Amino acid sequence: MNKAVLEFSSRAENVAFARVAVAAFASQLDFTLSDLEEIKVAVSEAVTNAIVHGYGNKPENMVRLELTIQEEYLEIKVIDRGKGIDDVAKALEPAYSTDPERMGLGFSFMQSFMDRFAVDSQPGRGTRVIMSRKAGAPQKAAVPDQ
Amino acid sequence: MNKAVLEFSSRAENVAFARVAVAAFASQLDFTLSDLEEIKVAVSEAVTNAIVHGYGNKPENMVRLELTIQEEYLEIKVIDRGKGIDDVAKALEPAYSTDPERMGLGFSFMQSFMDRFAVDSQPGRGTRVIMSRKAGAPQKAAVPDQ
Amino acid sequence: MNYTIKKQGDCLVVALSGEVDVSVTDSLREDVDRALVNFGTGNILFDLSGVEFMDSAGLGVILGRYKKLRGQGGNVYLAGAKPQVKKVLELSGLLRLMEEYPTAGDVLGKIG
Amino acid sequence: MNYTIKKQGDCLVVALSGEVDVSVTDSLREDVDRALVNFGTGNILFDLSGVEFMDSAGLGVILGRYKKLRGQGGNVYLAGAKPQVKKVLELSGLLRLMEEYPTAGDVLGKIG
Ligand SMILES: Nc1ncnc2c1ncn2[C@@H]1O[C@H](COP(=O)(O)OP(=O)(O)O)[C@@H](O)[C@H]1O
Ligand SMILES: Nc1ncnc2c1ncn2[C@@H]1O[C@H](COP(=O)(O)OP(=O)(O)O)[C@@H](O)[C@H]1O
Repeated sequence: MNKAVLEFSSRAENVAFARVAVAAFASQLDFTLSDLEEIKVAVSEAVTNAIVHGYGNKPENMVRLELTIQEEYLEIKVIDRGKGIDDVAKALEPAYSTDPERMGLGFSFMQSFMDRFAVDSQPGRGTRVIMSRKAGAPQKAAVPDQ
Repeated sequence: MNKAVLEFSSRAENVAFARVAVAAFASQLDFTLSDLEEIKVAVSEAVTNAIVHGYGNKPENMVRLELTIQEEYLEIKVIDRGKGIDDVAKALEPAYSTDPERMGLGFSFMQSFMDRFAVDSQPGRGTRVIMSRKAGAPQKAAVPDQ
Repeated sequence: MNYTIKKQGDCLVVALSGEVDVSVTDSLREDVDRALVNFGTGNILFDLSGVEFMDSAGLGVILGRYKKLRGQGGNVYLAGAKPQVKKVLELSGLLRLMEEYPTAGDVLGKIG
Repeated sequence: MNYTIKKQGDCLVVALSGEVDVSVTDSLREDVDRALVNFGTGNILFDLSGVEFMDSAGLGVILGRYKKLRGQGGNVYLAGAKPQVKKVLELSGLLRLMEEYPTAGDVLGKIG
């Protein structure tokens, strides 16, 4: 088993840092370049949500990523201690967003690009997204079934 | 100010992960590609030391990196809770190594490639290497003066 | 991430390159909207040939401009997306709203 | 990181590529030492043209082979180092011990 934890300021410029770091860690498994691109999108969405929604773009908070490689599986947890989600089922609906300039597709992309996906959120306490992907596994259907 | 913390298992395959992650974080400053290559060498040496010397290659321990960007400075702390260094002055001598297959140049490279460098170690408790580099600063002399 | 915005015919050509994520979308959105006003054009062509990464924040800028221009009778075209970018364009449904071409030249040839 | 080891004339050609750090040096050292015995050669040429990164762990493998072969009257040659690799070779002092050439062909032409 191989573990890594990343914690970083909730600044938009760290979204790219998180993507690159996760891809570098993930590349210890037998992922294709196309797999790594998909994992980067999922990470980008989850980390952006923590910064934008969880912390309302305030830069002095910390976003935490916990990465685990076990056998052929990469597990990624994205954790914030921000405002949390009142209605998780509603938040998971494709095209639902509380921000008019956003697509409401972040959670859909995470579900499309990862094999397993779960959200655990408590209003006022924060949000934890847990996703995992098997190296070499076929991509799931393009339309998320949540 | 921008902060990031990385913690990962003391496994040799994570040295590359640490290099890539630090370079991705550092690239927010105005470093040249050649600067980033030098920073990667310094990180590689410090993290390798933590794994090889600090933890005696046992994979179940954690290496910690603390990264800070403040104005034009990148600061990197590499921390292990391993066996520590009995005689730091001796360890810093170029070509001194306690391992016959190694060069004894790790600390020299860190000093050559970074602007500031310090080691803080307690036998039995661990080692902390603190180094920083200014973006755009000229490289120091090739021969370390420690 | 870099971008250039220029006018060709009645089209604003927005050429993006690098990684399009939340760190650039605010300034991109503002600059495109300001250029639409300044140049008084009715269409936008997003040239994506230099884009290495795009997530839903980038798609949001494109969709936002599309909604705005359609309300005024204009249109948004996409060109040059690499496979990884095409994947998120498809998955998002944007390709059901907008036409996507292999190169920016194809679009300008068609609407020019 | 990948490497290939083959014999050309009285020289073991070790072609390295990618990133040479502590994650590969143990197996590299063992494979080179085994090949020295199996092929019965007296010299090594490290072809570094494919190396993108090398730290002191990689340099240690080169220096270790140099010490071993010099004791037996053999030699170690280096070829094709990129600027970032050349920098650590220089700084380490290895270039004061060993000859470095632009390409592997230059070395084989000279000693072959
Ligand atoms: N980490 C989070 N903290 C608080 N709210 C969140 C978080 N992540 C998602 N949400 C809520 O869930 C909604 C849907 O998220 P998502 O599908 O990623 O779409 P988008 O980010 O485009 O709005 C968001 O609009 C937001 O209200
Ligand atoms: N993190 C550490 N924990 C314990 N000992 C260390 C650590 N880092 C360095 N040392 C000691 O200092 C010596 C010199 O280190 P260095 O200059 O990096 O050379 P090398 O790693 O090639 O031996 C090492 O051989 C080791 O004895």
